[in-house]
Amino acid sequence: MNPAVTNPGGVPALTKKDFATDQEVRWCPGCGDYAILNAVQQVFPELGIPKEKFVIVSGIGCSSRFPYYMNTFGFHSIHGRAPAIASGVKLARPDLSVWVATGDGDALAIGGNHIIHMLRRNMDVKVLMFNNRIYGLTKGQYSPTSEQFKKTKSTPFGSLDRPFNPIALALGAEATFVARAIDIYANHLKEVIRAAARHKGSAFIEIYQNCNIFNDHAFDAVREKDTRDENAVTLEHGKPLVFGKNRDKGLRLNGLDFEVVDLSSAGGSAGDLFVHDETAENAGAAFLLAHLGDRPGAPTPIGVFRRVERPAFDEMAARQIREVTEKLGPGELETLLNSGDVWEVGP
Amino acid sequence: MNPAVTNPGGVPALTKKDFATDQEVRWCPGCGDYAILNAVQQVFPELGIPKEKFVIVSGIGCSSRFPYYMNTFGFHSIHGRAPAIASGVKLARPDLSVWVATGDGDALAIGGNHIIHMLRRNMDVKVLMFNNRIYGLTKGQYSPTSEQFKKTKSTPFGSLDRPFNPIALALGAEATFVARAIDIYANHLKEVIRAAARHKGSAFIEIYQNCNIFNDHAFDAVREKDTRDENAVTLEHGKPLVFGKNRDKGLRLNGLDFEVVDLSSAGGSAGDLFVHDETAENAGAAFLLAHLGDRPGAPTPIGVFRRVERPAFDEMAARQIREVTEKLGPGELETLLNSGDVWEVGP
Amino acid sequence: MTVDTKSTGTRNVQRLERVVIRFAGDSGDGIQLTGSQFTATSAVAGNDLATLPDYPAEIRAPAGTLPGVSGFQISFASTDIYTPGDAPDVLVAMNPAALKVNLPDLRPNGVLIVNEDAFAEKDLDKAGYTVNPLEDGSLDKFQLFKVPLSKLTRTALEGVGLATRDVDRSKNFFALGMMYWLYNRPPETTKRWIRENFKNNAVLAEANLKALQAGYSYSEATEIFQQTYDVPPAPLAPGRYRNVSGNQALALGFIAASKKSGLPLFQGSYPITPASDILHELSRYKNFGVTTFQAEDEIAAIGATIGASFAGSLAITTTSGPGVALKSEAIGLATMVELPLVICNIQRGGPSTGLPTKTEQADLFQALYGRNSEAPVPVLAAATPGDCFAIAYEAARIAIKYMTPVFVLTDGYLANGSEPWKLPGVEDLPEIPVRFRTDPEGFRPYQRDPGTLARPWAVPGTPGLEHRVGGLEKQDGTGNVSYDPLNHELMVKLRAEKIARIVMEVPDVEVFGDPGGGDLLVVGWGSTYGAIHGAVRQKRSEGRSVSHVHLRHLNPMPGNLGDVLGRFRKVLVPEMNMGQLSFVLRGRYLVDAQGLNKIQGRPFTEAEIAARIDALVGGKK
Amino acid sequence: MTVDTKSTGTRNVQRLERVVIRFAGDSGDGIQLTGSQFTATSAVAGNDLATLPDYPAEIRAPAGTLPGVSGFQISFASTDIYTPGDAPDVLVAMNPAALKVNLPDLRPNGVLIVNEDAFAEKDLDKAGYTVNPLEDGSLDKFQLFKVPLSKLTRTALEGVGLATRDVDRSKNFFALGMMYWLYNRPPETTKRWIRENFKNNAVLAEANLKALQAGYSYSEATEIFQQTYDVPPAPLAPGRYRNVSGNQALALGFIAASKKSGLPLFQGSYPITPASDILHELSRYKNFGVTTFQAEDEIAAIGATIGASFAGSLAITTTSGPGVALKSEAIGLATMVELPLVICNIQRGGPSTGLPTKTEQADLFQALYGRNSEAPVPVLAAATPGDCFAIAYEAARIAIKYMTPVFVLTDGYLANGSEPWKLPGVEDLPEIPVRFRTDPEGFRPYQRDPGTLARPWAVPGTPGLEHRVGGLEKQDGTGNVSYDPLNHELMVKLRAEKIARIVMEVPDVEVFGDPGGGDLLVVGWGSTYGAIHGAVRQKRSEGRSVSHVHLRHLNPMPGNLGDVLGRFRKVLVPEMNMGQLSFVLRGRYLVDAQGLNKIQGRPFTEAEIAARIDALVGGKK
Ligand SMILES: Cc1ncc(C[n+]2csc(CCOP(=O)(O)OP(=O)(O)O)c2C)c(N)n1
Ligand SMILES: Cc1ncc(C[n+]2csc(CCOP(=O)(O)OP(=O)(O)O)c2C)c(N)n1
Ligand code: SF4
Ligand code: SF4
Ligand SMILES: [Mg+2]
Ligand SMILES: [Mg+2]
Repeated sequence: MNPAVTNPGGVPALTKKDFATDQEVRWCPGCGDYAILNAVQQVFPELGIPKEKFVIVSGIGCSSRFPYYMNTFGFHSIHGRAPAIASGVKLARPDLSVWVATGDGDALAIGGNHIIHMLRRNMDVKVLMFNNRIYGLTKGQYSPTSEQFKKTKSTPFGSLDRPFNPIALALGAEATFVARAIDIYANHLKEVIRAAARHKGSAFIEIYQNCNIFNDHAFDAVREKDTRDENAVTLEHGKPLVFGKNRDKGLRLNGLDFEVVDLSSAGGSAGDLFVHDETAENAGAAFLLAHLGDRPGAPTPIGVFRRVERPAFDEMAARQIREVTEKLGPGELETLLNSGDVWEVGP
Repeated sequence: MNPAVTNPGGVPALTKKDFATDQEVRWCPGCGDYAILNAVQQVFPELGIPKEKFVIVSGIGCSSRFPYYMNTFGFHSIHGRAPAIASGVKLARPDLSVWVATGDGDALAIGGNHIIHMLRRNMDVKVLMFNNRIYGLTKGQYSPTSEQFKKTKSTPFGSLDRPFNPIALALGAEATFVARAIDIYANHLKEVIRAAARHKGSAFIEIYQNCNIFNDHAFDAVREKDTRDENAVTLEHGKPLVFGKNRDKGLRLNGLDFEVVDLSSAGGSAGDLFVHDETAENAGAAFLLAHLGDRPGAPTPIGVFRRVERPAFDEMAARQIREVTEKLGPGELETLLNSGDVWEVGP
Repeated sequence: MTVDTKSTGTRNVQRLERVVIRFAGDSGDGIQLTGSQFTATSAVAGNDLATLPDYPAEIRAPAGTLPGVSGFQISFASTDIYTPGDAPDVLVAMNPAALKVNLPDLRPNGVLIVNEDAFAEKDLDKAGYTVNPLEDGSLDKFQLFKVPLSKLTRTALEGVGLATRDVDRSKNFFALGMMYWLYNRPPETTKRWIRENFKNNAVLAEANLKALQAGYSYSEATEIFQQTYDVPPAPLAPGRYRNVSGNQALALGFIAASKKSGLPLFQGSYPITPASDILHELSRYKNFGVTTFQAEDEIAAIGATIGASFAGSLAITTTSGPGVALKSEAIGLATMVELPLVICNIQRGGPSTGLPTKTEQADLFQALYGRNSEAPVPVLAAATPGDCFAIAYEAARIAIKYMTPVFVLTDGYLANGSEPWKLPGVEDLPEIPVRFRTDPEGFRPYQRDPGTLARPWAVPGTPGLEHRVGGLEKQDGTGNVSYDPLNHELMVKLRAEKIARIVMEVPDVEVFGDPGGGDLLVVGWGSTYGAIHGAVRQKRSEGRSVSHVHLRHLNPMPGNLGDVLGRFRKVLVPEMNMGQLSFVLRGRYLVDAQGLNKIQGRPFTEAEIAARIDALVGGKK
Repeated sequence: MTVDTKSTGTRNVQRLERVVIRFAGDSGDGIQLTGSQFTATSAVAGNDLATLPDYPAEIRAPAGTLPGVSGFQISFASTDIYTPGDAPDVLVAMNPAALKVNLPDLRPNGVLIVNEDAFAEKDLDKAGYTVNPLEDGSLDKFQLFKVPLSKLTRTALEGVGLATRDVDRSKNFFALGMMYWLYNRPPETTKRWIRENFKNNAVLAEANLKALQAGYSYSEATEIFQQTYDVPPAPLAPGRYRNVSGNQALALGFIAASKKSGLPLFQGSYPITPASDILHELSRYKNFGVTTFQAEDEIAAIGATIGASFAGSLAITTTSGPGVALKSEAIGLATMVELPLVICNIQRGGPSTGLPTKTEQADLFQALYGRNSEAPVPVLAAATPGDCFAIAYEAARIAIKYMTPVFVLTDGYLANGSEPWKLPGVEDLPEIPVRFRTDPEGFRPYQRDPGTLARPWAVPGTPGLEHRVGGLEKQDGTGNVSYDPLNHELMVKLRAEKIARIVMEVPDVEVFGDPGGGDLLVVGWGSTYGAIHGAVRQKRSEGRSVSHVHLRHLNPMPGNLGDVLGRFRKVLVPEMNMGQLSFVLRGRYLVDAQGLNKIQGRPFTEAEIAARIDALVGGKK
């Protein structure tokens, strides 16, 4: 059961402060992680879930210190394995609200396999992936999301790996909820987190997060006030894709390619713009949008790319146990031990 | 360098027999693996690559016994790790033709992460993934490609996992060459293998392979003579998508959805059929095609979904070494040891 | 030991104390089935017994070849027995390859039954015979019975309505019928099994029933065997019995622990030979509230297990050596977060992929030391298939009581082998009290129980107990991250001390033989129990001063072990490895333990151990 | 040991034998940089030296807090020294937190230099001081120098054109300038470094140069120190020297092995503290033909390494304990396929994530035993930062000669610590002959060299040598898959024997002290070398019968070790773990080795070891 759904009321009203711990927050001053922490601490009290029902699991990395600062049950585990541990928690206790806090290295380098398997299973766990396109904690090596040819500690002559597109990867893994947000745009980030919490099943949120020590300015185009409106487009369910400081640009499909339409010019009409549908059965549009930002001139989408309903793994697992129990009757140890060919040896 | 390209001639003509080993082939009689072995043994001699330049790396599984039966250099490694080992071989010796033989479990369960990373890097390694939708060697547990609710040894009441779509996953991982073939359709399979060999960079081929012991009939719809023409559509570069026993059905795009057109009926016209372009920059069409088979009534595509040129990782790595060496001069050990603040202690 | 198996020339029933039979054939021949049916029947007949299945790594190696040979050995007796026997008294060989592979083990004058229909030239070829061994006199020293099994089965099944290929599949039941007749065993248990198992396929059921009966009748009618045998029931301790394999018993042990503790059972696993059957077994018991999770790999399997443990389940993960290697990092995490879970290693031949279907006990070092840094974990090992139940149960109990991961070691031989198992009374099983922390007052995640040093189990969902755990060093008491040097040393020592205190749960070793000491003490662990015990009994009966101690707890070891070792002039440690326990005993107790090491993927025979005992304390010359 | 550091009241230069300085401040204060500059200058001045950096696990813990404190200790001397020193003679504390963390270590009457500008109330608060320690008399037992470092630096940098925040960053150079004056060191080396390092930022270069000079001039002008010190050059063996850290030396060792063997170097790695710097270092040397591959995880890293080895590279993988745990399965594979590679474990505090930036040597068991089944691997351990070069080189040589994976153990202390290192002559390095098999005639993949038992290295691309390797058991000679029981035993023993023969490469241990035996032998391995050696020298100078043996080869161990151990009445094994080497010595040699175990994430001091020596063989009362 989704605790957000089954515990709608009766819970004492919580506030942001309830979710803060007594541990000093130990990220670098200026790190984008602070903003994310802030957003989560603001959203959690709204969800109508008792505090003790939250579990936050993380791996290793700057981002993975997240649980220490959230006054919920928390597990700062080992590098890359948070989705596996979270899956165990959720399977054992489907009534809990289980979250994973992870980084681009933790989730997509060492932990890539666990993430994609959790997503395809649709385990009801929410993933907050702090993407700073760098390994922060180990002091600045390139990550699987770093741009190609990046000079880092481990690649003084430039990296050679082509990066993952985390949204495309999640879609390729059949994820049912895929979204992107930006650390410092609190309202949008909170909206996305809320939507993930409401979603029944796996939710994957990529959060662009600035690491001002090892990869400063990585997201300036979409993160700085003066450039972001031109470079980012916010996906809104049921609405046409419009962006630009003056909301004067739109996106239209031409065959399988998106193209930018100048709404202010004569030829541009809002009528033929692409209308975003988070819930489309067909993940094709989401996949196309995922790659939109790769193309020069095209904006980077933020928001919910895909949100479709599928039975959650943990729910099905619990149901299977119920159904088999109903069918066969509750297991009796005595009977079980005595099953098969049993014989008696007399005294 | 791609050996297929750099060794165009001067190689003594090889035959299928040259690629057979003295080891008894130990798959179950009737196993689809035999057909794949046969196809590969037929294609390899054609490639103009000296026999000793082939390396086949595998993991563990029935499929992974493949190297034992190929008279090339071979490495039957550990479960899931073939892509990593193959990457090391290729990086160390870019002149070799490096192949991975793997199964759906080996490649997508334990080995999922290595596969997707190798694909995004575009390491020039070719992957033959024998997809029998089951764990064969361990005697019949469901795999990450098994259909949901499957009853197997480990899921007597039905599995709960939603399967991966291997083609979609590879596309989501930014693969540059993605294809699908069927074990027993030798000519098509060989064509696809040839195309993979010619491709410079990672190639991922999903091969539907019948495991007649633990998952017989899994692919009957597209594998049996009498049903396949209706259920499979062959992707041909630059050609419209047509299928059916009488080639009387076609596929047309309607927005982002494919729909089947009855070419024999009045309304059906071959003119507006979708024309397949393997080399489209935009992977959107390939992604849509990957999910085509999920929909009732729509055929399962086989052939090359995507084939785009990107620099191969191994090539770039070799070039980087060359370029840095040109720039800094070949490293001298004596100079290196003596670099930094060096001082002399007199006798 | 068999009393006398020689043919006397007249048909009669001879009473034997012990018989060893080996069925062998192609992996497609249903040998494992035949063997387990004979086992079930012998069990019901009240014999003590032990079995050893032996099958190839390939699913189906090419029919008729040597690598494709599958075997099943059973020893059954009217006395206590400890092993499936050394040399078989009877060999049933379904084809030339099976004959070739197994003949060297058959004892002189043993009974040899072959399917002569399978000795055509091409069959001989595949097995590498240049001349037909049935005809060249090379089998003269055995009691050879050439039976046209295929032909007889076909005749018997005429009209059943099966294709020849399918008819031929029933010939194992024909052979089984013959063996039942030979050993005066009623075929009823097997008939019941056939009816139950083929209930959805009436034709196959009928075919197999007919073949079984035909084999039985054929033996009676033709009087092919001039003598039949009877092995009376063994004087087993009174009680209810069933036959279990080690993997079954292990699964049952965990279900029992789950029931007794009141905790739901969670299994995170990834298939691997020879551990997969535990997953197969447990996945059938959903109505016991069991959650089985087939993960994407071994790391995810233990990851989910740790998560389930954190969330309050009785959580276990099952695998074999290569899987344990992958789990090592996570096991370290489990020692740091001090959560209860059980890691089962069904050992197999190594290193690396090694001999996946063969047995070995070479992962003791890995269990004890196979992690980074100081991460001690209790290690238990089962001695017999039935003992797997008790070990699983005990491991779960210790894990919960001490809040620690626990290792259980068994091996391929125990996992697939079986023995009659006296059913424990559910009420006799030790209690497994679980005390989840619920009181927020004064709660500190690493506050330890003064007796066990266990920290509290405070599961998510409990109001007021919100806390964080993780792999960084923890501050004593609070569990907060701490880089304090002295705290680190304290915590390393506390974790070690907690495991050391588990010695309180470990019974002192009991010496079989001379508790006061003597010439030689044979120390074993794991599946060597039967072979060592048999050999030591035999040598004692010959008057040797030799005793046996068998360890079920490898860490911590029994408190009196050092003392006991000191009482013997020599210490011998037979192991299916290069001397791992032996090294540990040397290191811990500075005792000059000697190893008897067999690394052949198959268990010791009693004779091998007996021979070494002779060499050490003088035997018959 | 310092001869005399007491202030005499008049300005003069006093000659000292040894000085220990610790720089401490916020992690943003450039402490590591300051320390390494002082180190470089002392090295060039010809001192022997040893360093110990100590930094927090967080990238930037909140400024001014205790967890954010970073430290760097250097000991430099005119004599041979072995450790960075026990108690510092001088402490430079940039803020209250640094003072609080480090003061307990400062020796009585030690020099204490503090930045008094950093002692405002909010700074004191963050460090948990309720009263200002600069004013409450609590520092009276030290020579306290309160310097307004921030203010002085700002004054000095007026007009350079930097924001205050950036100006403040230069205060470490001011402090460094003061220390250079105090120890009569020319600031030239550092000036050169600043110019080189900030060549793209003229403003910063000027600022730092000015700050350095200002600190120097300030000390001279104000005569704040009534005395300066001179530590003359140490009588190092003649030759060319440079200062290296362990990680640098390790990287150089592999490059040297690559050059000498003629094999391209391949490194497969995944970043992890404290091993990442090896990857950073090697990735700079592409013009040496080095391929560095940052893999997606540790398993892929060793996978690629095995692949590169198969393809004929000198292949290495570098990591720390948790990474080794993940590699264990693949290491087993490497032992089975018998390919040469080197696995470096830069050990850190554990278990699990443990204390990632702290040192420990608790992965010896893991290196020796941390795999499934019998998969023996040679294990080498470096004793000092400079020794990492020789160990890396030797590991590569053995790997190639014996066709085997080889473990190299160092630790965080060696990795980040540094010492003057005498440059080896390139021509003096032992040859590393490589004989790839090229002749197809009679080629068998597992045909062994009769001397070393190495199998041939037949790399892909060689015509006629096509063959298959893998993790299943191999047939002796042919390398074909074999399930034959006796072949398995043979192969297990051959693999073990091959590793055992590496003893031919291992020099006999040399006893420092009394080779003929005595009261006490202290046996060490790894980074404890300096502390043990210093303590043993000291105790010998006091007349104790104590000797030292240091193991660089942990498997196989030197051939004469058993003999040597037997010559001493007691054996003491100091280790930064719970007694791992100690246990191995007990198990192998049945010697009653005692442990001195420190598990605090930091190295032994000489005093700690000396104290235990006293306890065992009677010391000064
Ligand atoms: C098994 C293992 N390998 C490597 C490491 C070292 N390590 C810690 S965090 C990290 C990467 C962190 O990157 P990311 O997940 O992007 O987190 P960030 O610090 O950038 O938030 C690495 C490589 C480790 N702790 N454990
Ligand atoms: C580390 C490890 N875990 C598990 C196994 C057991 N195992 C061997 S093959 C296999 C799955 C094989 O499935 P697949 O890759 O689909 O190959 P198939 O046999 O179907 O061709 C498993 C789980 C192993 N050998 N090693
Ligand atoms: S290193 Fe980067 S990601 Fe890590 S805390 Fe500092 S700013 Fe944040
Ligand atoms: S089990 Fe299946 S996949 Fe394996 S060899 Fe047999 S038929 Fe082929
Ligand atoms: Mg990151
Ligand atoms: Mg498969």
